[in-house]
Amino acid sequence: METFLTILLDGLQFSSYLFIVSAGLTIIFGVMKILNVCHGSFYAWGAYTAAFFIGKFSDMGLPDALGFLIIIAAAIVVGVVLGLIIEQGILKHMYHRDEVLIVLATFGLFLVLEDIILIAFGTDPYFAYQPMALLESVEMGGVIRDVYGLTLIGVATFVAVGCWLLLNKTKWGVILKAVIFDREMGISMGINVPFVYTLTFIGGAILGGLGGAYIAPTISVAPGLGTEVIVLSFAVVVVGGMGSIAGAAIGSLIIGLLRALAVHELPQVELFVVFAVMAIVLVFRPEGLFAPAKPRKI
Amino acid sequence: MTKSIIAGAVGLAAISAITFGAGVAQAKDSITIAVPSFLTGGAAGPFGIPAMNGAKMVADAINKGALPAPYNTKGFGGAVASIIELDEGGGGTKQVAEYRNLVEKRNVDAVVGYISSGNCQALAPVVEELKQFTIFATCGTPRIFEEAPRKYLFRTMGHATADNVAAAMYVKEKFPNLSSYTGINQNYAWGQDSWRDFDLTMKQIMPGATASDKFQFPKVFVGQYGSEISALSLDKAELVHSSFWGGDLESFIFQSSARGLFKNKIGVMTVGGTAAYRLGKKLPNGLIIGARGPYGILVKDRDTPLNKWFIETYKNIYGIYPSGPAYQYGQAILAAKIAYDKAGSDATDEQLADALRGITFESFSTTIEMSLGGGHQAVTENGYGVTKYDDENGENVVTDVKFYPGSCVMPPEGVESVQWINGGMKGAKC
Amino acid sequence: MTSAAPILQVRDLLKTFGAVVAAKDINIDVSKGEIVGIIGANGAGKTCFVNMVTGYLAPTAGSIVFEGTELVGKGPREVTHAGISRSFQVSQVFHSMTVEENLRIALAIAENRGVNALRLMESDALEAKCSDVLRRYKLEPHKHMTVSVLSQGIRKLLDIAMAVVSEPRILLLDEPTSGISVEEKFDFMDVVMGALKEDNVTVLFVEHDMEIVERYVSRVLAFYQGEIIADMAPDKALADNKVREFVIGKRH
Amino acid sequence: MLRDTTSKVVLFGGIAIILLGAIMPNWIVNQLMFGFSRALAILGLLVLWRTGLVSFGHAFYFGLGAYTVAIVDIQLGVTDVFVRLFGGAIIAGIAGFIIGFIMRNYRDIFFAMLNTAISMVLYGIIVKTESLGSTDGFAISLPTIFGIAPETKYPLFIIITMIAMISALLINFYLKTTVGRLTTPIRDNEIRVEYLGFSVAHAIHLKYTISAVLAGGAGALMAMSLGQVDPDSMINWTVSGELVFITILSGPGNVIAPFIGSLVFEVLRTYAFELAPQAWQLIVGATFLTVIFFLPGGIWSLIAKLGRKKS
Repeated sequence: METFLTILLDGLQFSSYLFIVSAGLTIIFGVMKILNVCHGSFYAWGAYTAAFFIGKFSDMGLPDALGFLIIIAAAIVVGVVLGLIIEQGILKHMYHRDEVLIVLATFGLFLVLEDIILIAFGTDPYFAYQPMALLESVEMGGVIRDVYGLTLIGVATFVAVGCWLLLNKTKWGVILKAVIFDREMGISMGINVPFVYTLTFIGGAILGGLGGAYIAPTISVAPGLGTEVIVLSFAVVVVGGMGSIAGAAIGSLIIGLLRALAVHELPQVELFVVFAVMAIVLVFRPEGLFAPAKPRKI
Repeated sequence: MTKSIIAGAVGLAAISAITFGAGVAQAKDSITIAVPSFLTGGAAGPFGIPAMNGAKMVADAINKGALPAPYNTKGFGGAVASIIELDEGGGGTKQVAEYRNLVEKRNVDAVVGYISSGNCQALAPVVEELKQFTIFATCGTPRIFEEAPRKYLFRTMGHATADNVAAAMYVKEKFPNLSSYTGINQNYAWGQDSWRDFDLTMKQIMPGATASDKFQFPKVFVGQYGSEISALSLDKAELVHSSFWGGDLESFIFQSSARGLFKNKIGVMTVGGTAAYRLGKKLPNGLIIGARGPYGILVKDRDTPLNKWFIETYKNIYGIYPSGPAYQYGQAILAAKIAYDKAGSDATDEQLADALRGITFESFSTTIEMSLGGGHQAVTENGYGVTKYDDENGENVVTDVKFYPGSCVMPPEGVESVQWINGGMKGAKC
Repeated sequence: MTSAAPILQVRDLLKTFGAVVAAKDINIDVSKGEIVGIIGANGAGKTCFVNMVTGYLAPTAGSIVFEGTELVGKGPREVTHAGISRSFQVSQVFHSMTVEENLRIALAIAENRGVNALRLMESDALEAKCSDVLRRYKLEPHKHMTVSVLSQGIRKLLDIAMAVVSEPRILLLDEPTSGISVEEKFDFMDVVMGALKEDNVTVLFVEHDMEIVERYVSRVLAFYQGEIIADMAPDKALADNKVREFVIGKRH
Repeated sequence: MLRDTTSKVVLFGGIAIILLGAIMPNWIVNQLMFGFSRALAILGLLVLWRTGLVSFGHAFYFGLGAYTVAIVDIQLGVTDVFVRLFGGAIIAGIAGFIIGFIMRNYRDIFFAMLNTAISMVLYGIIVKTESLGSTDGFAISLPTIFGIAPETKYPLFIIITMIAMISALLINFYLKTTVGRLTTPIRDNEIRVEYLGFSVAHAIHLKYTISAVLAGGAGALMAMSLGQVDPDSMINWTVSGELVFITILSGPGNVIAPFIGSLVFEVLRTYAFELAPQAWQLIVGATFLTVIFFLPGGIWSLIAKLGRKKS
């Protein structure tokens, strides 16, 4: 029972992490049909910005609780600034080009942004442990857990519910769904598609930044942390179905829970879980578990 | 930030100057030494940069003749060395390609460096193929000199077997009644070799302690260990062994100390030394840490003139105490000087190799005997200590430091590490 | 005319999309050499019928036998191989290539089936055939122009020319004159029908324009709500009450 | 088959390079070997790209070829350069043929991403399996040629250049066959192609398999000229990205383009790394963006422009 609870919590915690980092990727893909490789850069920039200011504020003697504000602010600032620069400065001029070229452009941007991090923040890792230390830890199921890690589950739920409400209960959701289903139809309905694109990209970027900013207090924020995230979030999106939020949620849960189970019961296979799930889905349902509907084009 | 841009620009200019100058310098009043280290990626901050700093500091002092005796002669066999900084990131294959460029295009005189065991493993045959005098500074896999005899390749520090045999011995001394142990190591050669050597040694010297069957092998550079820490917490084992290093090590220490893992369990971190200066109060007390030999925090109080010079100069330039990698790169550069001094600045690669083969020399913190692998692999002492936060000075110290002589923790010439441990470590002189 | 053995036999064809019945009880025999006009209001099931015969849509039930071979279950490519070609209401051509390149690739595919597709495409024989088709369909003046800059009429000509290079025995034309101006339509149809007569192809074409139907077809099939309500000679059909009410109705 | 200008340039250019190789410094010979090896994979991607398909996962086949060489070397002790090369190409070809059944149903971004996904599965398996070398990979012994172990790299260089020449000539021929010409037509209008009587799925399957064989051969040659394989340099998604980048850099205009593009990339990376060891990714990334924006036809479009001016 103890083990079961621990596996469940570990799994949910890891799933939450996966969901937060992959939600932005799948939203951008769903609406804009762009596989945004520099999503990893949003994550890294979010983590660096948060860690940098949490450290600075702490040095200045300000209360550690401000850390949570910084995390949110870092995600928004990174998302808006980077998202706006990249979408308006680069991607906007490419929408008439091949989608794959856009992927390549985001890959180029990823490389550039990686090195700009090095130049801006240096190679020394940053530590922003204050928010995690503030929330201390509790014992659950015979295991001490940091409360901060558990709040991740809350953040993920918040993001998931927020996305659902946005898509299903607002006028914006109707517009988004129209554009997701068929861009041309959206244009013919009089939707300002370029504007929708800009907002979507910023929204996705904020989620990417949030992933990094929220994780920052638990890790050593060091160069290169964006590369790993792309692989993981991509795996989630492929399993769930590219462009589907529900898919990303289910994909995260499957991978997260299975991985936790493996770590506890059979650590030797832990490493294969993500890729085994991915391989099985690719063989039986190459479009993913929740592939969004596509319009007929003839 | 402006500073780093300026520094970058100056570095760029310097490197281009070196590059264009390299071809012309035939008279051998100057030599070029390529120093590869992690300049990008997660390993740069805790490992790559201190390593590079150590190398540059020592090379600079040698050029000026500023090292303490007996190394106070100017230059490398009289020649001034310029350092080419190289990034070690990108994987073994990329490093092989870069190494070929270094030797065949940029015509460097010596290559001194490398941190990753994977890179060293990939480069060893290429070093021999290109017949280039090369010193590996930090990488740990014992296989390099056990697989094949090397002629141009040297390593001036002990290998992973020493780290883990010494760790097991230290554990036996401190916790003779230990009943069980487990581990968390990265899933590649370094982590696998480390765990294997520790596990096998424990079976030999502490047969009463059993290994858990749920030891963890997460992927390198993942940085998230939530589930693993839970699993380790639930594991009944009393001790956790880890060879984590760099960013992974620091992330793991954060996450595990927030969850009180080391309140109930003994932690053994074979590369923990690099974190001691950097993490300050965030490092839990009572961790058993090593520094892959007598380096960094373990030798902070060694009072030899060479060690005092090293610590003081490093602290003056970089503002912090030198950690293990700084020592390891520094002593590898020192070894190059010794070889050049002996063979002359215009020596061939062969002559340089002859000069270094099998010698014994005093490095900054310890005595290095090039006595394994046909005189190419160093044997040094290896030690461990227990962390303690010193509130008075606001820094971490280690207590109960104990060193084991090299002949005690490394196999004798001609015996492979695993066989040696499994055979009951015959010939160990402790 | 109907005395010869039918080349195409359609029996009890049914197509439903959920609750919607797009085609029902369709029974037709077409003989070699016939020119059949298919008429009907929008949504009467004409294009659906063409799509089923050419393998683009699978019928829900029924059979389509062409020269003794069952076509149901075959895709567009197999139907083409069997000897049935089609043109499209909106011309389906390679818009970023020139007229000549379009024809060349169409000819090459028709000539080089299977492993032969790995032979060099260009040959003197291919060039000769290509200029012959260009001449017969009066496409010569446009041969070096990229399709996307050409008028709808030229594109339709090209569309039809590409459909016949595989030398089909039956050709289905889906609204050949749609998008073509009233002044040009007879010239256009004269070119097409003249060229097709040379090839001795059986033609079925969907048409809205009764003038065209009257002038070119030998037999009319009138569709209404997925069913055939009339199958007769054109003069009779155009006089038929049901046809006048449901097909031509308010148009005229 | 050898009558057109491209074939003649390939033939005489190749022979000239082989002869020059005898007197060129080693590092240039090395760069040519790396460049030509990689160019084979680019040649395959060019075949796909002309049809409007871009694979963001061809490091899968590249890595498969490279690891085949490593495994036959370590497990079976095979050193012969041709056995290794064809082994790598055939294994990759078989994998490409099987995976082609899935891939031929997808286009555009889905095609690109499914390939990435499949390459990541292989990457994940290799990284996590100790017996497959994990993240460290394997060192590969020097290849032999008909049982003779060459003293220098020159014989291997000759073989690589000749394989490159033969592949370029074969692909040049293929591009002029009927199925080889089904590039723009498939991009423009698949329905029409089907109604002309050609299976788009079969055409794409063939192209995909050709690209897999070439990428596998490229990986095998790369592994032999480097003497080392590891997953991060051979199979990771960044490698796939690099391959696509070189394809775009080269331009689809001609079978010679991939060879020029690969060499330019090799030189670019070498000098970026030399000049800015801490910011070489920035240089490469910025070049990516510049090419995408200002040179959409790749380097070949520049060459073609020069050619037009002269004539």
